[in-house]
Amino acid sequence: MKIILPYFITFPLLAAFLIALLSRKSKIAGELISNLFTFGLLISSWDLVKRVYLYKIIVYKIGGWLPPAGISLVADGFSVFMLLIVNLIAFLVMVYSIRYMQRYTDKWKFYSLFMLMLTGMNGIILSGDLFTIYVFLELASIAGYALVAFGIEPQDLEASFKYAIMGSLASIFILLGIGLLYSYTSTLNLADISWVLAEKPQGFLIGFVSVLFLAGFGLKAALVPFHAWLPDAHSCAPSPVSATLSGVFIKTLGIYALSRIFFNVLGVSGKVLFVFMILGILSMVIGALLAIAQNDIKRMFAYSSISQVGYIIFAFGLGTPLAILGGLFHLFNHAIFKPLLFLNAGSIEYSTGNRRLDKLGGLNSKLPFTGAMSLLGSMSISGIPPFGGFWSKLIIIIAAIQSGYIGMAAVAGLTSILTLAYYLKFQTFAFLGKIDEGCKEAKEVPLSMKFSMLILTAVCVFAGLMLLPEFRSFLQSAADVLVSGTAYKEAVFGMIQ
Amino acid sequence: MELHILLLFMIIASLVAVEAKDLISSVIALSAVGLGLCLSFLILKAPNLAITQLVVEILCVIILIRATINNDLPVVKDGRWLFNTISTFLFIGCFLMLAYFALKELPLFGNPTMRVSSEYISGGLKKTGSTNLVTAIALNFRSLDALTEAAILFAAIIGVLSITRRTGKTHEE
Amino acid sequence: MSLYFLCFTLFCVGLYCVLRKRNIIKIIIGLAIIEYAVNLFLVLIGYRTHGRAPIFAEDQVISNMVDPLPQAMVLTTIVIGLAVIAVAVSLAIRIYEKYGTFDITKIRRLKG
Amino acid sequence: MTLIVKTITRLTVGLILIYGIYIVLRGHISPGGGFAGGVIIALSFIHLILAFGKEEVTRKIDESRGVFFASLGALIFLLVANAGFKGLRLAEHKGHFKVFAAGLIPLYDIVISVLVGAGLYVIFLALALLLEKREEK
Repeated sequence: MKIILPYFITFPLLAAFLIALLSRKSKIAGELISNLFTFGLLISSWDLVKRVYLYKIIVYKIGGWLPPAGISLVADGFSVFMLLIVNLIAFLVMVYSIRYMQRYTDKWKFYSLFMLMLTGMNGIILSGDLFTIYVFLELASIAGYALVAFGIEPQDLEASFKYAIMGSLASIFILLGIGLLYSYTSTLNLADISWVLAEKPQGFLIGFVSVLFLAGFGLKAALVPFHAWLPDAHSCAPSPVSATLSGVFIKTLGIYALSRIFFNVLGVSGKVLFVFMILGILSMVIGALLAIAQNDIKRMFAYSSISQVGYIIFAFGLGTPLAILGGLFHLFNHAIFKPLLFLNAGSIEYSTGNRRLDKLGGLNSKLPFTGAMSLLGSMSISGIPPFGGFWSKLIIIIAAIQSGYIGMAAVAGLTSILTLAYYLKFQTFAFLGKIDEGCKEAKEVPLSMKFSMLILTAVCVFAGLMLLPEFRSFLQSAADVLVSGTAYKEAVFGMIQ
Repeated sequence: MELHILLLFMIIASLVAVEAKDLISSVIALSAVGLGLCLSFLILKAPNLAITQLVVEILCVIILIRATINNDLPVVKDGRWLFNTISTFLFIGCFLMLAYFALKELPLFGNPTMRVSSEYISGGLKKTGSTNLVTAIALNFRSLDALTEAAILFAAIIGVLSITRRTGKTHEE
Repeated sequence: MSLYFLCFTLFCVGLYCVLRKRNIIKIIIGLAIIEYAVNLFLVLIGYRTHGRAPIFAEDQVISNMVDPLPQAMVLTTIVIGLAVIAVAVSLAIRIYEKYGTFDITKIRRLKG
Repeated sequence: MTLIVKTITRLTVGLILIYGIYIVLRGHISPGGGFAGGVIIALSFIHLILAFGKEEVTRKIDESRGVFFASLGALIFLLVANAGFKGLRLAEHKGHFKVFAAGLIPLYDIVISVLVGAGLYVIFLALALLLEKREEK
């Protein structure tokens, strides 16, 4: 029963090494292996969701060593929630890249790096050890730096360099925090750290470590004072990579790691929650304001990511069970519609060779399928009623009002209107109106690219159903982990003994 | 005491590396910092790390010198130079002050708590058979870290290869 | 305590270099200095006064070893530092090839 | 490079290589291990490139063969590690100070050294090729 946990790490690694090994022999090894393995991972993560539903929490001891000495992998409601999203997006993106990546040289390097990045994300999600989280974080980041520069245009290199410097700085802050925490508690296991901290007084040191973690993971999640790298990196990367980076990468490296450490290990105090809330509001508003002025489609989506991540962090900062549920639901929704929109942008670029709004127009006649998909995606992200995006934003706003932050709830509502405004701008300039001279020869995209967009749109349209009592347990069990706070340690140790 | 002298030497060498006017000197000053680090690992009873640090240092310096040879270093100052420098110093000052108060709460230097590590020391040889405890921990107790470390190196190899490709796309738009 | 503080000072020298220098290679050098400082810090917190290296010897019982766990961690972080520097240097060389300069203020095609 | 450099390189390169292998094989007994030894092995090849120029060396081991060795090393490492995760034990309790002791650790060290040696050689080769291309312009 526990045996499938390490496969989420070793399988993508195996795929990455095999692709590199077979690259000299076969031309299609990259596409074939990566699609097969990501599909297998998707199936097994669905299987894991069902198992965790039965057993609540699953712990795997690597090498059979008991946790404080050895490393343990932990799968609880929150982990499998993230794991399913990450592997779903990875599979769909891989299907999309079969045709999209044909314009690039040396595709096997792309597939190999992508699988390494996936390993990093899966590892962060499953790891129950602080230092292992750091190592997987570096794996994902280094693969990410190389993937952003995959097109090796001058802008790509510049964006990648900026990202590499900022990202390494963030990792080093995290490592420094881990060092301080290790010296204080003399253990690295998350649950064990939580035990030791419960017995020791919470002094100034924990505050300093919190600041370091907040800066490090905040940089990875692109919260507003630390957001400068995101628009460049996410707009310059090839579209499948942007979809992964924006859809799941910043959430795994930033939000998941941040909330796991703060909620389950260090324990949240009122001060930390207040900082979360302020960072969330700032990201929300500034991201949306900057997005309106953009002319490049992918840059607009990248700023929009900052704004939507702000919603999630704001909801976590409210700290009530309802708010956390809303935040996780918004995380789910954003992980679905942002990859969808980036894949749409990729399709537009694939057909017209252009992604500047002033050079596009009237694409609805040439790309009817992409147009319809992006319309649904834009409606969901800007909170039009029947879609998932509306419900998650509504829950967050209701939770804010319940907690007495009426002003902030109003700001969140107004930001949603701003979001509507810039997605209207995107729709009008790209798909409606008179057809531009440059897009006369545009053709509809191939079937494999349509397939990914279709699946994402379907999930996006029916996401609202997740709130129904029958399907709610998936979301609820993830929220319960965060709400239960430092009871995480009892759950993990109860499972070990 | 010798550690204090070594650390002061490293700080001075790193200041030289930061402020040197041409790149070759600053790379060489960096290698001096690395050598100081290697010596302090030896004094701190970490011979494993001293060897690794020494060879990695050699490789880094070779790569950096190959990269910087025949290249110029422009010294530019713009209008906001003073403002930026002052704000950076303020930030670093705040950071150091906070760090000073935080470091006071750590166990004193030379007295680690060793809650988990005592387990490795008492049972490590019997359980893993490795005389070198650092290797035992890195490759047996925490072998997932070693696997990820290998994956990171692999990612760096593929990453460098993909960045150094001649052309990125097969045909130009 | 004073050693910890000196180590943090080294960290800050590197931080200053990354934040304030314009030359790409200098920024990479700053990153390397920061890596060194953090590695040293990790080993410092594991040091035990009059401790022995964590390697057993034949016909001797050694009980006062220094903490081996931070050393195992640093073994990993040294590799990570090397990987980051290799990727950053290759990016820097490519940027020099495309833009003809190492000056970060002149490398500005991305705006807005 | 000059004749002096080439002659001395010829004499020392073998010694460096053997020292690297020594460090790899004694990783569980004395300081050292797969990573440090692998870097030394890579450095011995880099030494050859620096002295003789890349044409001489890349005739024997070119970039794609380096990638092949690196991925082979990584793949075997993954398989060994997977066995280790499941708790495979190989006579850890006997012969503590011998080369072939300590269960899987010597095996780990050897495959890591293949990965690191081949990988760092490839990284250096890629960067050196890039620089030479630039100097030609």
